[in-house]
Amino acid sequence: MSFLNNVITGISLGSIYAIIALGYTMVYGIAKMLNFAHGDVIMVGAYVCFFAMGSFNLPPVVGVLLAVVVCTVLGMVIERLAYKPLRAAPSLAVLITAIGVSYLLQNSAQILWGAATKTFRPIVEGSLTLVPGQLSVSYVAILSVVCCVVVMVGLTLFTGQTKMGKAMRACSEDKGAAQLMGIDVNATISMTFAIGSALAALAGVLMCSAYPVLSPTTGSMPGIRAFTAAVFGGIGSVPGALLGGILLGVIETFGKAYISTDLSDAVVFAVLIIVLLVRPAGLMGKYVPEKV
Amino acid sequence: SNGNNPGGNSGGAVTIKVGGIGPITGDLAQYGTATEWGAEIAVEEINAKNGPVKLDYRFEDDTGVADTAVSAYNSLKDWAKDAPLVIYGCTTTAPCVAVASETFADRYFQLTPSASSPDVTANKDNAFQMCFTDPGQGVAAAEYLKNAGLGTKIGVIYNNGDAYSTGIANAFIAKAKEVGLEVVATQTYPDDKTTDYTVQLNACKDAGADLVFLPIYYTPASLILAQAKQMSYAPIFFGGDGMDGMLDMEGFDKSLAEGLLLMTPFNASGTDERTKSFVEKYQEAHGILPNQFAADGYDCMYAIYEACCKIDGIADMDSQKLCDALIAMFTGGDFSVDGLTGTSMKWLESGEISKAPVVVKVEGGVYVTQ
Amino acid sequence: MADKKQFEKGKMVPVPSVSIIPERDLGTTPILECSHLGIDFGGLTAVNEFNITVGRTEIAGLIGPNGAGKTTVFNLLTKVYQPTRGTILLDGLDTHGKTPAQINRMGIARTFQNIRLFNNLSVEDNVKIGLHNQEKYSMFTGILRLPKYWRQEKAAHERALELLSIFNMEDLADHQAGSLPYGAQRRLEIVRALATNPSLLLLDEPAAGMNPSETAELMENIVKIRDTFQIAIMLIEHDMSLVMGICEGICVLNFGQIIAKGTAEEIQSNPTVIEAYLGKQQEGGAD
Amino acid sequence: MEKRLNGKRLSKASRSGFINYGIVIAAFALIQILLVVQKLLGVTLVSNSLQSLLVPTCCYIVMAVSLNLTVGILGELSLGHAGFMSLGAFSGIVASFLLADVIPFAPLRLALSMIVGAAFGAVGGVIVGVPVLRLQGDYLAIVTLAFGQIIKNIIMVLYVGVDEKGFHIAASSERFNLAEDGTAIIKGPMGAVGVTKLASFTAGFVLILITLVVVQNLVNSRSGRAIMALRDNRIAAESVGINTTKYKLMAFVTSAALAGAAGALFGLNYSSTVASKFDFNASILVLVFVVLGGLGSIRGSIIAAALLYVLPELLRQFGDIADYRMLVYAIVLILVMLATNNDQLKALVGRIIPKRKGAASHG
Amino acid sequence: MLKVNDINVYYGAIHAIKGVSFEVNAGEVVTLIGANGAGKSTILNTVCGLLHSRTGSIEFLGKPLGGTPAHKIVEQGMAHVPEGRRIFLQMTVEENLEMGAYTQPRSTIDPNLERVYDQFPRLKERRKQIAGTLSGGEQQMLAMGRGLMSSPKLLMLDEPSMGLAPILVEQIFDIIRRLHEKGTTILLVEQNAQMALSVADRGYVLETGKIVATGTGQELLRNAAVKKAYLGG
Ligand SMILES: Nc1ncnc2c1ncn2[C@@H]1O[C@H](COP(=O)(O)OP(=O)(O)OP(=O)(O)O)[C@@H](O)[C@H]1O
Ligand SMILES: Nc1ncnc2c1ncn2[C@@H]1O[C@H](COP(=O)(O)OP(=O)(O)OP(=O)(O)O)[C@@H](O)[C@H]1O
Ligand SMILES: [Mg+2]
Ligand SMILES: [Mg+2]
Repeated sequence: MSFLNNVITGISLGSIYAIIALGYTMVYGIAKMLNFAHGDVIMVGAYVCFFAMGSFNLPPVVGVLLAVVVCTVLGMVIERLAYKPLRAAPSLAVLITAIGVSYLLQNSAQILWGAATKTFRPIVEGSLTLVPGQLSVSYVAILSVVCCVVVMVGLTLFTGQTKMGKAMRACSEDKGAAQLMGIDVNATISMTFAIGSALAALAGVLMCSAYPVLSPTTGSMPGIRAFTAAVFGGIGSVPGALLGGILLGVIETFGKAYISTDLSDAVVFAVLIIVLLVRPAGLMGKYVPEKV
Repeated sequence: SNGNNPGGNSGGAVTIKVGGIGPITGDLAQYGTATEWGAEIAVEEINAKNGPVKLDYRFEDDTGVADTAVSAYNSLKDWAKDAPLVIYGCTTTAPCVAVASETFADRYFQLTPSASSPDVTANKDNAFQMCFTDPGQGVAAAEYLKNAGLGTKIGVIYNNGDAYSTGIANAFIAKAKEVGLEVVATQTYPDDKTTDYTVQLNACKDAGADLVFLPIYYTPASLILAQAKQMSYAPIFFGGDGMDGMLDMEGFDKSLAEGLLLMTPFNASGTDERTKSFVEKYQEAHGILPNQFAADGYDCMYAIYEACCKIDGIADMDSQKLCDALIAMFTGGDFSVDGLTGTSMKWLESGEISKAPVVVKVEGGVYVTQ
Repeated sequence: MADKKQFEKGKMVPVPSVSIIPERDLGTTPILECSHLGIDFGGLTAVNEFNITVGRTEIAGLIGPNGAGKTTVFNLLTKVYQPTRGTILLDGLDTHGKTPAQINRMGIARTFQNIRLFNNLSVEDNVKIGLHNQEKYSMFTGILRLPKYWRQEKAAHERALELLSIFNMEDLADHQAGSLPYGAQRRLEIVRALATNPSLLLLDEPAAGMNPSETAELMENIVKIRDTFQIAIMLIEHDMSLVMGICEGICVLNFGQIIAKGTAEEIQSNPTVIEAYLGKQQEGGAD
Repeated sequence: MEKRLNGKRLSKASRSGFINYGIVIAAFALIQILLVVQKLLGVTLVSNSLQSLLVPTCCYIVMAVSLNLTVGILGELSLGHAGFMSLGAFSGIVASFLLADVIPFAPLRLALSMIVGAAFGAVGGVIVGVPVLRLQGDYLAIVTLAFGQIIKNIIMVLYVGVDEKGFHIAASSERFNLAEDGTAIIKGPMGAVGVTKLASFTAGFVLILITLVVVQNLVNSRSGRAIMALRDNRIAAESVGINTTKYKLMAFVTSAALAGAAGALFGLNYSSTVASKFDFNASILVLVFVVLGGLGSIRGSIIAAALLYVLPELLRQFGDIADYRMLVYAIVLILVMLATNNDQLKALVGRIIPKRKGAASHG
Repeated sequence: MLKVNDINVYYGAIHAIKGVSFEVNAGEVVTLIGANGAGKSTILNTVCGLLHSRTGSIEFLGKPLGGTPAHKIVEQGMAHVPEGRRIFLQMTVEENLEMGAYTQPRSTIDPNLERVYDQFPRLKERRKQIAGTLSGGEQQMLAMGRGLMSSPKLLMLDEPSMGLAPILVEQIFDIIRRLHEKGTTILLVEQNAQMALSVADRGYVLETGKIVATGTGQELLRNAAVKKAYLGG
C-alpha cells in the first residue's frame, strides 16, 4: 500500500513539474532560449488567481481564465521589451536578461503583494478514495495529470501539424530563412511566448492548488525543477517534458521513501546525471548528430 | 542626527541609533519584514514618549545571507558614524553568527529578535537573544510532552537544511530518549521550498506515530497539515515558535490547524492592552497580523530602550562604552523587561533569555494557553 | 580553353588490390588501403564495398553524383563515423577503433565540405592549432612561461607564417578567421590541415564557390603542396576542370558503390559515368 | 615583414594581459593608499561597508575570471560554479582549523588553506568533468546545476570535527560521535561556525594576480588554443588531432581549482559559513558577471564582478531607492544587457573608439 | 520589376556595398557576377529585406520597399534561395517544401509539390528524410525547390549550382531556362560566370561593392577584362 501511495504521490508531484516543464520546453524549443523567468510568470499567474478568487470572490474558472489572460499579456510584453531586442545577441545574453526579468518579477511581486506567504484556495477540493483510509488521489492531482496530457497532445499536434506550429519550428531553426518563407518571425515568437505564458498561468494555478502556499519566490524552485525535468525528458521535446516531469516526481518520491530523506536532493540529481550519461540527449530527445 | 557628538543630545533626550539587519527581500523576506515592522512600532511608541532616550532606527537588508549581512552591518556603522549604535538582528541564524563575531570584535551591543542558535551568543559577551535557543526549545518540548503525557509514539519531521529546525530537532530527540519518550520516525526535508511531504508523513504514519513534532516554520507546516488531512492521517501535531503565524496566513483554512499544539511566546489574539494595541497598529500599517517575529522585534526595542534609560551618563558614551554598559545592565541580575512575549524577561551571562515557555493549542481558530 | 595549364601526371599502373597507383609509388607501402568498407544509416546503405588503394604521392579524385556517399567516405576514413564493416589501412596500419583525433595523429588531415574554421580566432591561431601536436610543451610550461614555451611558440609562429605563405596569406595572419572571404576560408582550412603534418590530405570540395580563375590557382597550389610535402592528396570535387586537370587516379561513386576507377581519360569516356554523373559529353572538362 | 608581425603579435596578446595586471595592481594600490591616508588624517575615504566588501569582491573576481574559462573560453555553460566555491570554502576552513596549531603564522596558513581549497575544487572539477565530456549544451548545464545541488545537499548534512581521538566526519548528527570536549568544525545546516578569520585584502589581491597569470597564460598557450578550438568547432578540432577529453577536462579542472581557492578565501573571511550560501543563485550571480563582462573577456569579468558585486551595497546609501534595492538591481541588469547588445549603440561606440583591426583578441 | 537605386550597405563599420544601382525588368534573367566577397549575396539580402541599406531606394513592382520587413516582401511575390541553402535541417524534406509555400493558399501546395518533385525526383524519394542528413547537393536541390514552391514573380538565386554534380548543374540551368521561358523573372548570382552569362539576358559585374561593368550576357562573355577575371580565360 505504501508503495502505491508513493507512486500516486510521485505522479501528482511529477504532473506539476510536467506542466511547468511543458511551458519551458515550448519556449525553449521555439525561441531557443532558457527562459529562467518562466517560474516567476507561474507565480504571477497564481497570485492573479488568488486575488480573483479570494478578494473578488470570483469562481475558480474565472480565476484561472483571468490568470491565463494576464500571464499571456505579461509574457508577450516581457518578450517584446526584454527579449526581442536581443534576437541577434548570443544566447547567454538572453539567459542573463531572463534572470534579470526573474528578479524583477519577484521583487515587484513582493512590493505589490508583500512577502508574507499566502494560502491558496485550491480550484478543486477533495479527493477520490480508492481504499478507504489508506489510498486516495486528490482531484487536483487527477486534474493536473489530465491537463498535462491534454496540453502535451495539443502542443504536439499544434507544432507538428498546423501551419502556425510549423512556422514556429522554422523560426526556431533559422529566423532569416523563415522570413524568406514569408513568416513573420516577430509575431511567431510573440505567439510562442503567449502560449508558454498561458501554460505558465495554468501551471501556477495547478501547482498552488496542489501545494497551497504562495509567496513571491514560489516560482523559483519549481522553475529550476521543471527546467531539470525538461532537460531530463529531452529539452525541446514536448512528450519528453511530460515524461521527464512525471519521472522526476516519481524519482524524487521514491528517493525519499526508499533511499533517504536526508539526501533527497542529492539522490534526485544523481539519478538525473546517471540517466543523462546513458542517454545524452535526455529520454525523448533525438540526438541528431551534426552532419559533417 | 549629529555625528560628532557622542550620545547625540537633542532636546534633552539622548539619541541612540539602532541598526537592524534582516532579510527583506528573497526567500526569507517574510520573517525579516516582520522583525523590521515589529521594531518600528516600538520605536514610534518610544519616541512619542519623550522619555530620556530616543531611538534612531534604520533597517538593512541581508537577504538572509551571511556575507551580505556583514556588509549591511558595515553600512550601518557608516550610517551611525560616531554616534552610539546598537545592533538589532539579524533575523536568521547564519547571518547573525557572522555579524555577531564582527560586533564582538568592534564592541557593539547586539540583540537579536529571532536568531536562536547558541552559536549566536557562544563566546560573545555582547550578543543577546530575545527568543529561546533552539536546544532550549527542543528540551522544553520533550519535557512538556513527557509531563502532559501526550504521544506514546512520536514522529519528527524537520528541515535538515536549516539550523533552527535541526537544532530543535536534535535536542528534542536527545531529551526524548533521556526522559523515555519513544521516537519512532525521524524524517527530514532539505529546504523550506519543498512542497511535498507525503513521503515523510507516510513514514510517520507507517511507524504508528500518534504525535508528530514539527520544529519548523509555518509555511512548510501549513502544507504538512494539509497533506496529512488529505491522506487521512490525524496525529497530534506539535510545533515550535516558528509555527506561530500560520493562523494569520492570508487564505489559510484554520480548521486544518485545529488541535495543533505549539510553543509560542506570543499570542496575537491575546487580550491584554499592550498586545491589542500592538496588533492594531501593526495591522493598520501592514494589513496583516503580527506574528512572534514581530513581537520579539517589538520587545527588543523596549529592552534596549529600558536598559538605556537606566544607564548613568549615557549622554557621553560612544558605541563601545554603551556596549559595555548594556552588557553590564543585561547581565546585572536586576534588569528585567515586560513585553509582548513574556513578563519579567531576564538574560543569562551567556546571552540567552530566560522567560517561561508557553504552550498553546489551537481551538476554534485561536490560541488557547495550555 | 586554349591556354589551360597542363599538369604533369604520373603514369598509373595497376596494383593487386584492383586499383591503380602512380608508377613512382610502386615499391612503397600505399598510404591508404580500404577493403570492403561500408556504413549503414538506419536502413540506408550509404557506402558499400568501398575498395581503394592510394599511392604515397598520388593525387586521387573521388567523384560522384550528389548524395553518392563521397563525404561519407571521408567521414569513415577520419572516423567521424565508425564503419559498419571493412578495414582501413593507413600506411599499412589498421585504424580500427581509433578516434578522429588519433587518426589525425596517424597522418590523415582533412577539410570539410561546409567550412569548419575556428571562427573567433585569428588566422594564425587557426594554423597554430593545426600545429598542436607538433608543439610539445605542457600546460604548466605554458602557464609558467618557461623558456621552452618561448622557444616553441616562436617556432610555431614562424612555421604558421611559412605555411600561410603557400597561399600568400601571411598578411591575413592577424585577421579573424570567420571574417575572411569565403575563398580565403577554404584556403585557410587547407593550411590548417597541412599544419598537422599529414601523409594523406583529404579535401572535400576545395573549389566550391570559387570562380574559374580562383580554381585554376587552387589547382596549381594543390600540385605544389603535393610536390613540396611529398604527400598523398585525395579530393572530392564537382568541378571537372579541377578533377580531370590534376587527379591521377579517379574513383567514381554512385549510390555508395564504386562504379568506375581509372585515369581522367578513362573516366571521361566511361558511358556509365557519363550517364550517372557527367551528363552530356563535356569537352575536356569545360566549366 | 616577419619580424614586424612577430613583434606586433606577441605584444598584442601580452599587452592586453599587462593592462589587466595593471588595472588590478592600480586598484589595489589606490585602495591601500586611501586606507593609509584615512588612518593618518582620520577622515572617511573608504567607508566601512566598502572595506568589508574588499575581500568578497576579490573572491568574486576570481570566481568570474575562472568561470569565464569554462563559459567564455571553453564555451560550455556551467550553472554550478558556486559548488566548487563551496567545496573550497569548507575544505579550506577545515584545513585552516587543523593547521591552526602547526602553523601559527596566519598568512602561510591562509595560503595552505587556499591550496587545499583549490585541490578540493579540482577534485570536484574532475567529478563533474567526466560526465560532462559526454554531454553538450544544455544537458551539460543541467549536470553542473545538479552538481551544485548535490554538493549543497551533502555539505548541509555533513558534520566534521576533531577531538583527542582524532578527526570525525559523519553524514548526520546522530552518527557524529564527537567527544564532549571536541570541536565541531562543520555542523550540518549550521555550517562552519567560529571560523578564525584569516582572509585579507592582500591575499585576495594576490589570488587575483595568480588567477590572471594562470588564465591568461593558459589562453595564450598551446593548451589554451586547443580549448578555444573545441569551443569554436569541436569536429574540426578533433580533425586536427586535439584530444577533446583532455582539454575539456583541463579547462574544467583549472576553473574549478581557482573557484576552490576563491571559496577558501571567502570562507575564511567570515566567522560562519553555511552551504546554502553557495546555491543556484550564487552560481547564477557569477554567470551574470561573466556574461555582462563579455564572454571570453578577462578584463570584462574583473570589472563586471567588481561593479556588480558592489552595486547592491552602494544602493543602500540612497535613502528611498534602498528599499527597492533588488528591484533596481534587476532593472539595471536588464538595461545593461539590452544596451551592450544594441547594434546601434555598438556602432556608435565603434565609431568613437575605433576597434583594433582583426578583432581576434581574447583580452 | 525591380529597381535598385544607389544603395549603401554596412556590416557594422564595414562598408560592403558602395552605391550600387541596377534594375531587373519583368521576364528577364539578370545575373550578378563577381569575385568572392564582392558583395553579391549582400545585395540579394538587402533586396529581400534581410539587410537594410543606409541610403538609396529599392522598388519592387513599382512600390518602394524601404524598411518593409522581409516576410512582407516575400508576400508580394519575391522568393530568395539564399547562399548556403539555409534549409530547415530538423524538418523533413516535404515540410521544408511546405514552408516554401507559406504565403500561398492551401490549394496551390499540392500541384506545386508535384511540379517540384518532377524537377527533382531525388527529393520525392527522400520526402520523409530529415533535411539535415541530406547530402550537400540534395540540400541544394531542396533549397531551390523550396524557392519555387511559392510560384514567385521574382526569383533570386544565390549560387544555385554550388556543390552540384555537373549533370545537376546542367539541370539547374535547364530549369532556369525553362522558368525564363515561362516568364519568371530571375536575378541570378553565380560563380560559374560562363554558364550564368550564357542564360542571362543581362549581367552586372561587381567588384568590392561597386558595379564595374554591365551589358548583355553575350557582351560580357566577350569582354576581355571579364574573361580574364571570371572565366579563367
Ligand atoms: N548521418 C546520416 N544519417 C542519415 N543519412 C545520412 C547521414 N549522413 C549521410 N547520409 C546520407 O548518405 C548519403 C551520402 O551522403 P554524402 O554526404 O556522403 O554525399 P556526398 O557524396 O558527399 O554528396 P554531395 O556531393 O552532395 O556532398 C546521402 O543520401 C545522405 O542523405
Ligand atoms: N555578417 C557579416 N559581417 C561582416 N562582414 C560581412 C558579413 N557578411 C559579409 N561580409 C563582408 O561583406 C563583403 C561582401 O560579402 P558577400 O557575402 O556579399 O560577398 P559575395 O559576393 O556574395 O561573395 P561569395 O562569392 O563568397 O558568396 C565581404 O567582404 C564580406 O567579408
Ligand atoms: Mg559531400
Ligand atoms: Mg555570396
